[in-house]
Amino acid sequence: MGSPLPSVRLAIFQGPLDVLLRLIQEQKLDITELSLVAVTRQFLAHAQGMGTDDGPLLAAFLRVAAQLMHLKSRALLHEPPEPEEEAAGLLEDQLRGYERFRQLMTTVAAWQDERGASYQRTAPTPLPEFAPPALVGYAPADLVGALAAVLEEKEDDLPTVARRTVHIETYLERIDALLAGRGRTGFREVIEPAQSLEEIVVAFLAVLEFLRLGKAAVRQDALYADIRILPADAARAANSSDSASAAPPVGVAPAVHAAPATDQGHARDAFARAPLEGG
Amino acid sequence: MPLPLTAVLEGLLFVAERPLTVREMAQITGRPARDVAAALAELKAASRERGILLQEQDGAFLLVSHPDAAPYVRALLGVHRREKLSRPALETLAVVAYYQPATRAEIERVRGVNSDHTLAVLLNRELIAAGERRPTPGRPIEYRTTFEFLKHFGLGSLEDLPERERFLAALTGAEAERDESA
Amino acid sequence: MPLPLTAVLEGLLFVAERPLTVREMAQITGRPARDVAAALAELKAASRERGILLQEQDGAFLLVSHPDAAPYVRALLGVHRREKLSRPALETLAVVAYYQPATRAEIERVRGVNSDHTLAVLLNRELIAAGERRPTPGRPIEYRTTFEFLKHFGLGSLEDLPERERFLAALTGAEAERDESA
Repeated sequence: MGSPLPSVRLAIFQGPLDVLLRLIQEQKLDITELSLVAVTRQFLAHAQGMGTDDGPLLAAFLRVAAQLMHLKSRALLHEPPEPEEEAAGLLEDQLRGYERFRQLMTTVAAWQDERGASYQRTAPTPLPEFAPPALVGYAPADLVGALAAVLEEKEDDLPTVARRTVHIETYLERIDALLAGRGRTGFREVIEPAQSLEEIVVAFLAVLEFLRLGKAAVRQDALYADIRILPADAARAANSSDSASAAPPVGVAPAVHAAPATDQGHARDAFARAPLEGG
Repeated sequence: MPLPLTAVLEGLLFVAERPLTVREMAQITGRPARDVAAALAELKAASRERGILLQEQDGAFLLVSHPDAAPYVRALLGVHRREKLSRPALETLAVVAYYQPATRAEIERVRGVNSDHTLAVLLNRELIAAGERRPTPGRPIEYRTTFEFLKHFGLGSLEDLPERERFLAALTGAEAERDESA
Repeated sequence: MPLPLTAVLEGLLFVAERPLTVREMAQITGRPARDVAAALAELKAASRERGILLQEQDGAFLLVSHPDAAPYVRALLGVHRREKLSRPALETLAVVAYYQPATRAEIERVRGVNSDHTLAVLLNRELIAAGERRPTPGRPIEYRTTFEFLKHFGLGSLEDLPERERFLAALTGAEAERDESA
């Protein structure tokens, strides 16, 4: 899945980035001790050393970085441990299994459209000479129960009752639709329907997935500016015809270069507060 | 490979709730009446050795279980009658009981699912009966509960149905909502 | 000449209100279960070119109309095109169908999202049913597809699920990967 991630040298760990993520997920390392700024700096140094237009490498890094950020923000916020603990791993699974599962689901969906249903008989079977034996134990309460069930089910059908689940597929499809519609979009537009921080993280991972698959390119012109998303082919065309312009190379987020040089402590505070403000 | 006409007709007659005329079947299948009649003759000949016979009554056709299987069929229906009603059947019965007279479309609108088969089950058990046709488009059949129904549920009359007013209000409300969302 | 067993069984299945087990049919006909099973296999093979379909799941059998006759049947009954399942519901249903018996945790592991709501929708429509509790920690409920599911898709049995092998490989693959990374 893309280029191998570089190694980092940190106070608490030395080695490849994906190993770092795994150790933290397995709670063998304390995420609160980890400096995300240091990780980012070392990665950028590595990336600049080998040329900055390696899109898949950047996407792979962003994916790991986003998960580290997510884990760290949760650690700092002292969220109660939930089954959601595995969220990062599940998202990863989703991304990996998604293409395969999607193909198969297309088969099933088409199959619902094409195949006919079977029907049972609707005619009663009269046997006049038949003496009906008694039914067993019914009470009027049975009718009340059955009717209450019918009326309750209706309420279950109401969308307001549905718990909102965040599905990465939703955002993959949304980005696809937005790109197909106007040929471009931005991260702010993508997250318009988002209702929680988790949903924004999922949307971000969806953007990364597009990047990883080489189906889109992203640009961010300034710190905190909207992340523009373009289809990969359009971005390539724009780049070759527009090479004289000062636009940064596709796939690089200059916001990272422009990040203020803070020490670890400040960075930690920033991470702790940001989710509260955003959520 | 499309289904042969004999098979299509067999499928139609299998689910039909009443005998079908050649004309009706020609209309539904979009085939000439002559072809339909020929296919029915073929089906009739083939069904002689099967458990399902094709019968002709006053120019209409219906499938029935073979008369030689009648003792077994009777035994099975006896088994069925001693069984508890399935959840869908009980639901359907409750809707008919509180709403009556109720048409199939009304029942399905409240339940939100196809109820053809469960209506047949309730008719089989004589818990409901088909009544008049309603003088509205399509002239749908109206269903009512029977005396058997009152007996089995230990009710003196329909007025003894518990919480009648409340459920009637809820049912008509449910129907209105379904109409809106449809 | 007495009616052959296949014909008797066909007659029984024709009038049955619900799926019949081999045991029930053996009891009613007074024939050994082995003979009944053999006759049913014969009936199944013979029904391939007919307008009816013999469905089977877990040793129970149900006679329904052939799926290819569905457009005509719908025209006859005046039923609308069956209500389509939403994408998430279809996804959950597919996981249960190919994986069964499946627990909620297993379904969510494959789908990667909370599936409470879609499970409730599928249970309401009786496309799946809650079965036994699995004797593992937490004693989770196992879900299986129903005859309603076979009818919805016009399938003879779960073995007729399309691309079964490929799906199963994909599903267990997803789980294996998950276990490794856990």
